[in-house]
Amino acid sequence: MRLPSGTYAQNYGQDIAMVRTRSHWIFLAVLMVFVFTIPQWASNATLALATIIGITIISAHGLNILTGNCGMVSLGHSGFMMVGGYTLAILCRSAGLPFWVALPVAGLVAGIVGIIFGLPSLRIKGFYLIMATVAAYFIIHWLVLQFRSLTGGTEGMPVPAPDLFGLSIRDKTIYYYVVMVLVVLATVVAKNILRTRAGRAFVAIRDNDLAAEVMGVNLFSYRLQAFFIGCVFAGIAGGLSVQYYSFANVEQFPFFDSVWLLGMLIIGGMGSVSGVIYGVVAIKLLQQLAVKIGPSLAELVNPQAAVGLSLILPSVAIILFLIFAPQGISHMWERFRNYYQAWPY
Amino acid sequence: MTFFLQLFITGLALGMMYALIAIGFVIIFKCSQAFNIASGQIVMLGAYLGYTFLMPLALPVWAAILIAIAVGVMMGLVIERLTIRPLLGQPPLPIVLMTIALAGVIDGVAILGWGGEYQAYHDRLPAITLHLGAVSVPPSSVLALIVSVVLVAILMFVFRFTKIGLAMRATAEDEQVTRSLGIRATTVYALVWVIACVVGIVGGILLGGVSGASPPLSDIGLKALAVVILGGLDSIEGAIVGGVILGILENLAAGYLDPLMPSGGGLANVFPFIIMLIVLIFKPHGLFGLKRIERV
Amino acid sequence: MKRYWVIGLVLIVLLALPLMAACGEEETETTTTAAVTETTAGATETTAGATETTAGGETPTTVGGPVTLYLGGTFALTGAYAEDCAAVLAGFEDYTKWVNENHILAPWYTDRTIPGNITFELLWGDDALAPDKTVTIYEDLKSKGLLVERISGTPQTMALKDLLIEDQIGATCQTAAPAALLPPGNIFLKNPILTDSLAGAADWFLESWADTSRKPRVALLTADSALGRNLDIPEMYAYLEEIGYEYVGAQFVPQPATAPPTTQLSWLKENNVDLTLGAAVNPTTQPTIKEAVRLGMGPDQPYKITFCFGEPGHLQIMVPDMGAMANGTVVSGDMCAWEDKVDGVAFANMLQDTYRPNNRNTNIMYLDGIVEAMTQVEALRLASLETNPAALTSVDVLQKGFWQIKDFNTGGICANNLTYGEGDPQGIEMVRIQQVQDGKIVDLGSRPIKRNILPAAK
Amino acid sequence: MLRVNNIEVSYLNVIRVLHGISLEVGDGQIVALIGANGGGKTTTLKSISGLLKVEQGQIRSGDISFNDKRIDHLGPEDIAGLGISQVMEGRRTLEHLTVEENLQVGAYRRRDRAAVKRDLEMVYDYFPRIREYRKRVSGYLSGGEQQMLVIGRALMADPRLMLLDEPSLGLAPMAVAEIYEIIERINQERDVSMLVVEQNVKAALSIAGYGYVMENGRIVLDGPADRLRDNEDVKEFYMGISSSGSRKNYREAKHYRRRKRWLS
Amino acid sequence: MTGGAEIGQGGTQHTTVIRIDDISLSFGGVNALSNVSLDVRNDEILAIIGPNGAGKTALLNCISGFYKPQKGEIYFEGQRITRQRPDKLAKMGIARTFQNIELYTGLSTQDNIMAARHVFMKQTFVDGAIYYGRSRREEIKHRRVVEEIIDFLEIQSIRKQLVGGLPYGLRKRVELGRALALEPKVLLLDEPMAGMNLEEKEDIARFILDVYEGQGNTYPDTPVLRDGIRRIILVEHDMGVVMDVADRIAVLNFGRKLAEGTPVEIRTNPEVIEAYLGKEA
Repeated sequence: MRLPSGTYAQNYGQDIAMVRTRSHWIFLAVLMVFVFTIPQWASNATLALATIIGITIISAHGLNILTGNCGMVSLGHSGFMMVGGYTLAILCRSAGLPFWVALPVAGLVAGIVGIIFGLPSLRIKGFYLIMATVAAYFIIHWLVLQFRSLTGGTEGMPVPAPDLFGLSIRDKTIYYYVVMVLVVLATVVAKNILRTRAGRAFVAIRDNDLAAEVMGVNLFSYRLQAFFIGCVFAGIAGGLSVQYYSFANVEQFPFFDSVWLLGMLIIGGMGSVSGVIYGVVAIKLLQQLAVKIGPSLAELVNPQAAVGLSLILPSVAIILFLIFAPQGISHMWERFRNYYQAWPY
Repeated sequence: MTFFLQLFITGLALGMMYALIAIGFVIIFKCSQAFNIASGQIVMLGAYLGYTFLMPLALPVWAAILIAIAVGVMMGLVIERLTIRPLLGQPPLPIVLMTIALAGVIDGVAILGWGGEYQAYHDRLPAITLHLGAVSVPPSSVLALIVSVVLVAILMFVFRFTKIGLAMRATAEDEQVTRSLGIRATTVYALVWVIACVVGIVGGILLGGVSGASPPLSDIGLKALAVVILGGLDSIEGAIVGGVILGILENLAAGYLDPLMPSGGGLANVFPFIIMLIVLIFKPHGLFGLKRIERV
Repeated sequence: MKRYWVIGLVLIVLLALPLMAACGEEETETTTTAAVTETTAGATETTAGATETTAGGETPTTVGGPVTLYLGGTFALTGAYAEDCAAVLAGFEDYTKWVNENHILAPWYTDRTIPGNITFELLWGDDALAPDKTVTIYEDLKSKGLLVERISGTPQTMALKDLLIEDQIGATCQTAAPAALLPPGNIFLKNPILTDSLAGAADWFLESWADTSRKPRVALLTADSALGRNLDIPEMYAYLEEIGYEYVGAQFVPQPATAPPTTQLSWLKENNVDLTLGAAVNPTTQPTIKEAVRLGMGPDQPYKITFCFGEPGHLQIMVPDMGAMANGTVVSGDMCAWEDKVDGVAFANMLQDTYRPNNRNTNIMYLDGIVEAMTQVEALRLASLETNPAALTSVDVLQKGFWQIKDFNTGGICANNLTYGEGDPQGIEMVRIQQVQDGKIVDLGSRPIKRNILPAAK
Repeated sequence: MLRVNNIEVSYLNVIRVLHGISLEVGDGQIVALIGANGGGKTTTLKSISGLLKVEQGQIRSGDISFNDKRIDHLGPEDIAGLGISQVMEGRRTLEHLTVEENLQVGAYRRRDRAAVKRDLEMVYDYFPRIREYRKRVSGYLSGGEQQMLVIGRALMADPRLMLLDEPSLGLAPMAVAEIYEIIERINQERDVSMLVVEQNVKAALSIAGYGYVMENGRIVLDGPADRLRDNEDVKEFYMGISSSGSRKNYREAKHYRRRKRWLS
Repeated sequence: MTGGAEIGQGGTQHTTVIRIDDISLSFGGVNALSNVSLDVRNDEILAIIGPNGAGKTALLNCISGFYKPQKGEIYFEGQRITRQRPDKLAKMGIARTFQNIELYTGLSTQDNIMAARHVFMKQTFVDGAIYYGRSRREEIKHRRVVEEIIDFLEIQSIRKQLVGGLPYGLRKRVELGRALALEPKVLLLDEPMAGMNLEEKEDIARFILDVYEGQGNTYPDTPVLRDGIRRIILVEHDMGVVMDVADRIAVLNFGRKLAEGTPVEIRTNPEVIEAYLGKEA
């Protein structure tokens, strides 16, 4: 990150602070106000979209740690979300645990499952690892259907509405706030993890696993840790999503969602925490655009135009980014800002 | 015993289908080190093309196949030019991501073009049924068998004995060297994509004759990836052997293990992935894949 | 430098697209906010204004003032049920046009008129079988003033179920999943749930079972999908055993069938199964039947076995696709056939002649669309008899509309007249059994449904 | 015949590698380009042969012409077609192909089968050792044999100019001598111009007629080979210990920066 | 087996730190190392020289744990380390650089060096995620060391730049800094001066000697800079550097140890001259 001139750090504590300049603070404050006032002025549909974007951001943070920072591309992320979702559903419904207890447990369970499927990462990487995560998704999917006494099989299972100090979280507005608080938390945690010991080890592994090993990074342990952290985020997102629909079903976590999550990272910028947010918003809005203009194309093409477009638009965006701006929006933004700060030079 | 044989033979036939799709993947990987995740989507598109040519247009089968090959050639060229060539020289990962996005585009196109509806053309392909004692082989599988044998023979011939085959093998070894010697690597890449698309589309027409055309058909591409992992990423022989092994195992599992499962099983859909995971852990380079030494 | 141009262009396009999307949304947003802020001024006539509940409640609208009521909901136009849903949508579209022109509920309901000041408009969105899209579409349509809803597949049903109860919105539904009825909510079914309809088929088969020396052996042969697996529950096995079957097991055909389901069929043969019950959609049924014929399995084949499927819609696609090859296949459900001489089919044909003479929709689910649209209109009509139509709320439509629909004649499209009520969302009483004979669909008569298979669905 | 005119090269638009390189190779001449690793010698060769574009490098300014035809915008395949053949660093044989197939790849663009056959014999005559292994997979050849094979492969394209990148790299001193002897023979008998990039300055200057010294992306010295051989700086910096005596001791290097002689 | 005291070449008492005992290594039939034995002692800079492909890097890779020799053993301070994982060895105190710079291209100079401090950090994710209290203090503590290393290597100006875009010479320095940050007991340098001009070579030589000697209280927070690393293994091509800097030289050729001894001995060894230096040398 380049800082504008006139910003000095007088001790190391200042130098490692997350927010450094006044404009940075203002920007953050405006963003927070915007995010937290959405329910006041937006329609229910916008609110629903914002909630879903929030949940996706949490999940994408996890994938970003795993893929963007540790370099292990996963196409099984929606499988791990499924684990979290079902864990929450089972805990809330069958064990009667409160939502607040079940949500972290959902994250942990997803993390542990992530570790199990991350085990092959000791021996394989790159494309082979992608394949292992594909296998993970389908195996999880199948297991969920198999243990129907626990999961309700294909029918899925309803989840009771949680109470928060007497307020029903089923209320979409309150739930939106819950999700957004978690999004902010997840963003801070993701950012912090990346600038400390574990995060540096992850990037070291991504950039140069041989050197990392020689420098004392335990590859095996850190790869599994990356899987664990990434999947904890996925599990929490899965739990939130299940709670949002008050229902758990395997079809809420389709395989292609993992692809979109990856696409969000590409568009936002692999490895960048703020990029995650840009990417998620961009793809979700593109999909929303497809749903919007789809019906008007229905007459011209066919009634399914919306679905076709909601596949084509984000995919084409991903392709264009891969070709023309492989470092994503966050990098473009950075360059624009550098240019702007250096203006008129 | 008949039951077992039936499962075995059907598995063999299914495996040939897998092998056909896997070959397309292997050719691309071998020559350009690119992983084509969209191979299933190409197959799915092939099935829809088969439907269009055979049902609404009611073309004879040979004409349909010929036009489909022409479409495959076009498609290969377009895909290579628009999506793969801009990434030339980059590490393999962006290309994987590119083909994933490509999968999304092809899925979308199929939905825009055919409405994502189920379309069948069961009775248009020739029905050759083989009877081996009490066991009968499904006609589509016999066709797949014939097509893949012919294809492999052609490919082997091209690879071994023609000039372009030499160029392909050379490019597979070292792109820079071959380019510096005046061989157009881009031509070779375009060619491998053309081959892969043609194989995929022809495979799709055959497959569509069995299952009909519908967007979820592209899932078979993921199963073919399991085949490729089992056989070894860069081995055509591996693709065939892996396909057959996986087809048989999948079928045996569905026949013998499914009834033992608490809720009905449905192992057929997940078995290739279980095998893939096992292979990845214990023998990541597959049965026939080359193992490359990593040097510091 | 060229590179930057391209990057810039991509950026502009990418920014522009979401902005366009946001603008599209903006319109409705501004209207809602406008309506809320200007309540005192008396909610000016925006397109949605009249139906906006908060605004409408305080607006003194004259009885004769023009009112727009909405119908529709979410449709899954992709995936396994794509064709079915597209046909349902066509039915909705045509019926809406017709009702606006004729102001009566149906040709056979000339007494049920719709006031001239009410116009109906169809609102819909394509959820692509994705529950998250279902929810956003639902919220979107609700904010536009939709007081009723319709749902396509099982996961979508489940995603909306609680919302519907909370918002007190009644919904019609094409699903046949048992889960829709557990516990009874606001989702109104007009066809029997899957277990019920296949139980009807099991009854039918048992009646014709002549061999007294042994019990008939039954197995589930079904699609490996949410719909198919809905059937595979212990209550179903128990019921089959109870009425005199020997239950053998279940086999799943991968969906889509990337290879003929030879394995599954061989397993049936190996276990001497006489009857299979299952839900299947076209991508799995057609290869299954075709392969069964090739293996010599079927009622008229060397190996005697009857295949029975519980999804009413797809027989109408299967028969044109397969012709006599599908002979002997039994489908239990409640939809009549295009060939049936009933008022409903005549009405449907008339609609198609009028609105789509050149591209007739031959899918049987077109009839379903008419029935669902009619049910929604009837609920709105009943409710507006009690309340000022401009001030209708979804609660009114649910309580004064849906719950009051009794003995509702669908023109013979459904097996019997539909009756709904509070806690009784399943309107159907009969299962219709149909069989393919000589490439034609033949009605084998109806049987009462068994509401006692699923404990909570009574 | 080859004229490189003030080229600047950068990778990925940011990393500048060459800062204005000019050099010339005359007809039938052997020119040596010497200098330390990472100095930009290989990049210079790749800019000439067009391989730079394959590696996301770019010529930012300046031009390259071959027989008075500009070639800096051409792709590597077209440049090869004009008769420029590059022997890349590190003996890059096509390992799974046989020796003869390797040589045939070299002649891929040529249509005249008879001439190709003749040249094949010619290559085997230059390198009798690889004739024995013609049906063997080239990955099993020894280092020296592989170097011969890649030179032979480049020769199969019937080039007018050969670009040799570190032909001595990693070879035993004996093998180096042999390779250089053959390079010189090829130059004389086939009238092929050569541009040799070398770290082994002694070997390179022994056959070259003219030499350029490169450092940090710049040409810092050039002249006829015999004059370079006698140059103090070249002796000191590139011929290693051979000119010991007046050499500085690294142990005595000071903490402050030392100014380089030839830039002053 | 323990590293016992031995009499060194110069007659002074040296302790063996690393003992390489008769190791052999081959890849697919090609012998990279055959029966190499070598001792690394206290208070010396040991240089390993030899032509390309002689097995110098392979030997280094064996010591740092990348390659597992098929035969023979390696001992570090008396402990057998032949089959240890590289990261364990790093924690035991063996740090190295690479021939072709292997930096973390996506991190800044400062973070590259900080990443090596990793082994000394005690924070867990939870600490890291909160970034307050313990983990913040720890970050700052290690940051001090990193800054001293940056200062020592004179790379202050590129502290926050991504290393991917740095010039070659600076990247080499960052890599050296990263190895130093591990506070190793033994430093392995694989061709630290490859591809450098004289000036840069002198700089690096100076840095190596400074590290060896220690800088005392100029760098109070970094023990390695304060006290020096008294065992350095240097794999190098440039004879001039090697002759000047090293205390002892081992010559490898075709995977075998050709000779071992002081620079003077090596320079006059006829075998070495024959195989490597060339006759005129």
